[in-house]
Parts: sequence; structure tokens; C-alpha cells
Amino acid sequence: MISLELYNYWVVIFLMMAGFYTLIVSNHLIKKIVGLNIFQTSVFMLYISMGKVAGGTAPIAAEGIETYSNPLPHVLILTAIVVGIATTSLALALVIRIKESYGTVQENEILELDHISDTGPQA
Amino acid sequence: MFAVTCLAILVVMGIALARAFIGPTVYDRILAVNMFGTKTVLFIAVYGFMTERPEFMDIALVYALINFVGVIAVLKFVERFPPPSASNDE
Amino acid sequence: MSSINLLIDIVLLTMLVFTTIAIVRSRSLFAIVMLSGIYSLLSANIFIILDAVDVAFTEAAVGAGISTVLMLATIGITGYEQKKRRTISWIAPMVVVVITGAVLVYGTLDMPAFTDPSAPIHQHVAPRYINDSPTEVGIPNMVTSVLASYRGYDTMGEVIVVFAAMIGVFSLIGIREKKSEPIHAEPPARPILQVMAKFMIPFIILFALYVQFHGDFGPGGGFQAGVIFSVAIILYTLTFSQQDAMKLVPPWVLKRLASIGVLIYGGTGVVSMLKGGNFLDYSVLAHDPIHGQHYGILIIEFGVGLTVACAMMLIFFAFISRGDKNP
Amino acid sequence: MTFIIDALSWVCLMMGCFLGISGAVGIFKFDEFYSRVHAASVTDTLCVFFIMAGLVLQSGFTLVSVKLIFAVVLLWLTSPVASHALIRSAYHTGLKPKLKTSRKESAKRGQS
Repeated sequence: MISLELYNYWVVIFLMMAGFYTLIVSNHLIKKIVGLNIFQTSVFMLYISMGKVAGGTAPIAAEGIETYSNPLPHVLILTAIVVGIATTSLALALVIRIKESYGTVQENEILELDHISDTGPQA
Repeated sequence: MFAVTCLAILVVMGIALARAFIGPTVYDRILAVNMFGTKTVLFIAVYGFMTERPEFMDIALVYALINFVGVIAVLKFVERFPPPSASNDE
Repeated sequence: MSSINLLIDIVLLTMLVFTTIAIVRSRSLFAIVMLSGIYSLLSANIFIILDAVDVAFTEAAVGAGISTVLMLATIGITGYEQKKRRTISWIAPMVVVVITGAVLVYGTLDMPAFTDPSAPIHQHVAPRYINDSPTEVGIPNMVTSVLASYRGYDTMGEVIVVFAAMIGVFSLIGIREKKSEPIHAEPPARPILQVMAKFMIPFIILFALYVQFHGDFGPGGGFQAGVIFSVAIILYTLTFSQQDAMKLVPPWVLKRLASIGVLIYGGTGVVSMLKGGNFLDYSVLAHDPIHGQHYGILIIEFGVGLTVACAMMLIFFAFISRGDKNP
Repeated sequence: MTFIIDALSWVCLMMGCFLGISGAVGIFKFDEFYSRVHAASVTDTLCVFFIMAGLVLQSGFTLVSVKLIFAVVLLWLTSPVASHALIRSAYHTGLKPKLKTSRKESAKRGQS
């Protein structure tokens, strides 16, 4: 079991990097947001993994239970999830606005359109 | 006893996950997600008994409620905006 | 953590890894949204295994309900498929990502082992919360007492972030009143769904209220209850129509209620200051500090629930009204 | 007495596991969407019933049992409705069931 005692953290790093990779590589704005969400969830997972105590149980006091897991990461992540969905909705609203004014959500096409408007309309 | 049930549910989850990866139609994916949700409800219930703190059934109830809404939302959007791969992908 | 729990943990995390790979590789946005739903279910299971029942509760309500709905509404507007053409080569990002990951993995080698009770994180403030909160605040759910009492100022910030995000969504895409009928034909009426929804909605609302007021004793609280309540209205909107839903909960009422929720939170702090305590120190609200804490937590949780529910409903209305306009 | 209850709940849980796994095998092995839905939705309700029944037997007459029964009722209501809505919208958007495989087609499929 010694080799697996850091497994949680390695999975967290894998998820983080997968989200990071999606964020860099993908051309579609919605997929970028999905990548950002994966990144965010990996951070949640990191915090919650650190809060777990061996032999502990959920931090709700009950009779006959001595060891509880650490409640502080739970509090931080609970609010972070709700804030995460609020900010994600803001990002999605931005995507909708971009679609309405550019007609596309592909990053390269948006940049091309920006380039055209910067250098003036060309026939 | 609960551990065996937990592992069986995990096996079911794994197979549903495979179906969600394969597709091929969007409806297969929705089916897989629905099945995954139901099995999550069961998993949470059984896991609560396994760790001898079964009073957290509320989470399973939330899933039973929310999963339904999620599936209905997905179906509604698929009906409104039929994806190109809905019928010819099989 | 016994070995069977560890086994379940490892199996679920491995499933999560596979789901992530599938999300990264998939081109169909619809498949990505479906897989994100599974991703959220899996991560909620992992949260339960790691004892974070409140977090799993929130993830359950947010990930399976609101997040999927909002993603789908956006995809309905922007189109389902990604274009084939890659503009950036994948090699350079992959190298960057692999190097960063390797550095982080090297960093984990110095971390305390998973579930080690002597890790630094468990030494500083956590013992105070775990040992003293049931007597100081007087409610069994330590997460709620930390959330609403010890770190009440922090939570107030979070509520304001949700409120600000709602204002941001509104300044970007407001709710559009429908002027003309949508171009596409309405899908055929579906009696089974409508009957079922009528049956389910009261249950969901009742359950939201239970979660709201039972948050002191079990998993739950204002954030979760608000999201669950808004899911009830979302179900109503989906099975009937947006006009019906906006008649039921008019947006102008929701906007005011969302602001009132934040005001209730802040106002509780001001009242506790007027009564001679610190900002958000509930002990002065009643003669007995424990009672004061109890009242304070109930009131601010109500404010949180109100703001979150109204903000989520308004965001949903804004998204779906755009979707109808651009089929 | 406790032995009988334990044995009963053991039987219930195993029945539930069996049904769950057979449903999973169904959605994995069948080669057509409607048969997959059939496999999943038919086994689902009974699987939920058996597993929850096993848990109710363990927990006895408590609040937990009430919540478990609630969960069963909700799943029994929502799961068939979700399957119904799924099949309905699949059919309406033009995914036609393969009613019969002719010998030629099945031979072709066998080759490929």
C-alpha cells in the first residue's frame, strides 16, 4: 500500500494537467470552459483528499465517534463549488455574447475577425 | 456484505462508463448517464451502511431528484436542437 | 481508512481519470457535456468516500442539475460540433503540460501520506473546530458551524460573488421577452412528463426546505437548498414553458429577493455590531450565546439560500430566453 | 432472529447486484439502442428495490428506513419516466428501431 499512499494526489495532478492541456489546445471556447472546470475540480479533490483522516468519519458530531475528518477544507470547497458554477455561468454568458457578435466560437476565427477589424476592412 | 454490494455497483458503473465512452448515438450516452445516476444513488446508500453512518441518505435522495431533472433537461434540448449525429451514426 | 475503502477510492479515481481522457479526446460537445455529468457524479462519490458529505451534497445539486442545463443551453446557441481544423500543434502544449505535471508530482513526494492524522493541515485550527464547535456554537454539523459562524465573513464574500456573477450575466445577456413565436415547431405535448413534473415539484421544494433548515444537524444548508429549489423551477420551465415559469416566479421579484438575501446576511452582521459584538458575532443576538449562535446561523443560512436560489433561477432564465431566440 | 434478517438482507442485496450487473451487461452487449434501453430500464427498478430492501432490513424501523423508502419511491417514479422520455425523443428525432435483421444483413455483420 506504500506505493498507493500518494495516489490521490497523482490523480489530482493528472486531472489538473488534463484541464490545463484542454485549455491550451482546444480551439472551441466551450471546451476551454470545460477544461477550466476540470482544473477547478482537481483543486477541490486536492483539498478534500488532504482533509481525510485515517479512521475518521464525516465531521458531523454524533455519539460514540472520536475521530472526525478535517471540516475546514469541506467548508472552503463547498462554497467554492457554488461560486464555481456562478463564474462558469458568467463565462458561458460571455461565450453567448461572443457568438452573437462574431458569429463563431472558434478561437482562431475570432482572432482572424479581430485582425480584419484592426487593419481595416479589405475587399 | 455491504462491501461486496459496493464492488458490484462499481462494476456496473464501470460498464455504464464504457457505454458512455462508446456512444455511438447521443441517446446511448444519455442512457449511460441515467444508469450511472441511479447506481450512484445506490452506491451512496450502501456506502453509508458500510461505514456505519447511514444517516447521510439525504445525498442519495438529492441524486434521485436531480438526476431526473438532468435527464429531462438533456432530452428537451436534444428535441429542440437535434444533433447531427442523432440518427445516422449508428 | 481500511483497505476496502482504499480500494473503492482507487477504483473511482481511476474511472475519473478515464472519464477525463474521454472528455479531452472527444470532439462532440454533446458527448463532452454528458461525460461532464458522469464526471460530476464520480467526483461526488469520491467526496463521500473522503468524508466530505456536505461537499458531495453541493456537487450533487450543482453538477448534475444546474451545470448540465447551462452548458446545454449554451451549446444549443453555439452549435453542437467542433470544427475539425486544429490551429495549434499539440506537441508543444503536451511538453509544457508533462513538464509541469512532473514538477508537481515531484512536489507531492514531500507531502504527508494520504490520511495521515499527523499532517500539518490537521494541527492548526481544525482541532479547535472539531473539539469546541459542538459546545461553542451548539450544533452538531461542524461544517455548518465553521461556514456560518467561524468563517461567516468569508461566506458572506462567497454569497456576494454569486450575486455579482448574476449581475454580470444580466449585464451580458438579459432576459429577452419573447415577441414572436419560435421558428421551430414546438415538440408534441407530453402528458406523462407534465403529470410527473407536477407530482415531483412539490417534493423537490419540500426537500429544499428540509435541507435548508436541517443543515445544522445533517449535511445541507443554504447553498445546497438554494440550488435544489432552483432546480424545481427549472423542471417546471422545462416541462411547461418559460412564460408559465416567469408568471410563477416573475424575474423582477427574483431580482429583489436576491438582493434581500445579501442584505439579510449583511444586516445580521450590522445588528450584531449594534448589539455590541463584532461583525457577524451571533453570540450577542440572544441572552444565551448558544441561542444567539443558533438564531444567527438560521438567519444567515436563509439569506444564503434566498440569494443562491434567486441567482440560479435568473441565470437560467437569461440563458434559456436566448436559446429560444436563436434556434 | 438477527441471523434470519441478516440472511434475508444478504439475499436481497445479492439479487440486486445480480440484476444490476445483468442490466449493465445488457447495455454493453446489445447492438441496438432500443434493446439496450430495454435491458437497462427493466432491470433497474427491481435492482433498486432489492438493494434498498436489503438495506431497510438492516436498519430496522428508523428515519433512515423512511428515507430509503422515499428513495425507492422516487426512483420507481422517475426512472421509468426518464426511460419513456428517452425512447420517445429518440423515436421522434428519427432513430428507428431495427425490427428484424434479415439473414443477409446478419451475415454481413458477422463478416465485418
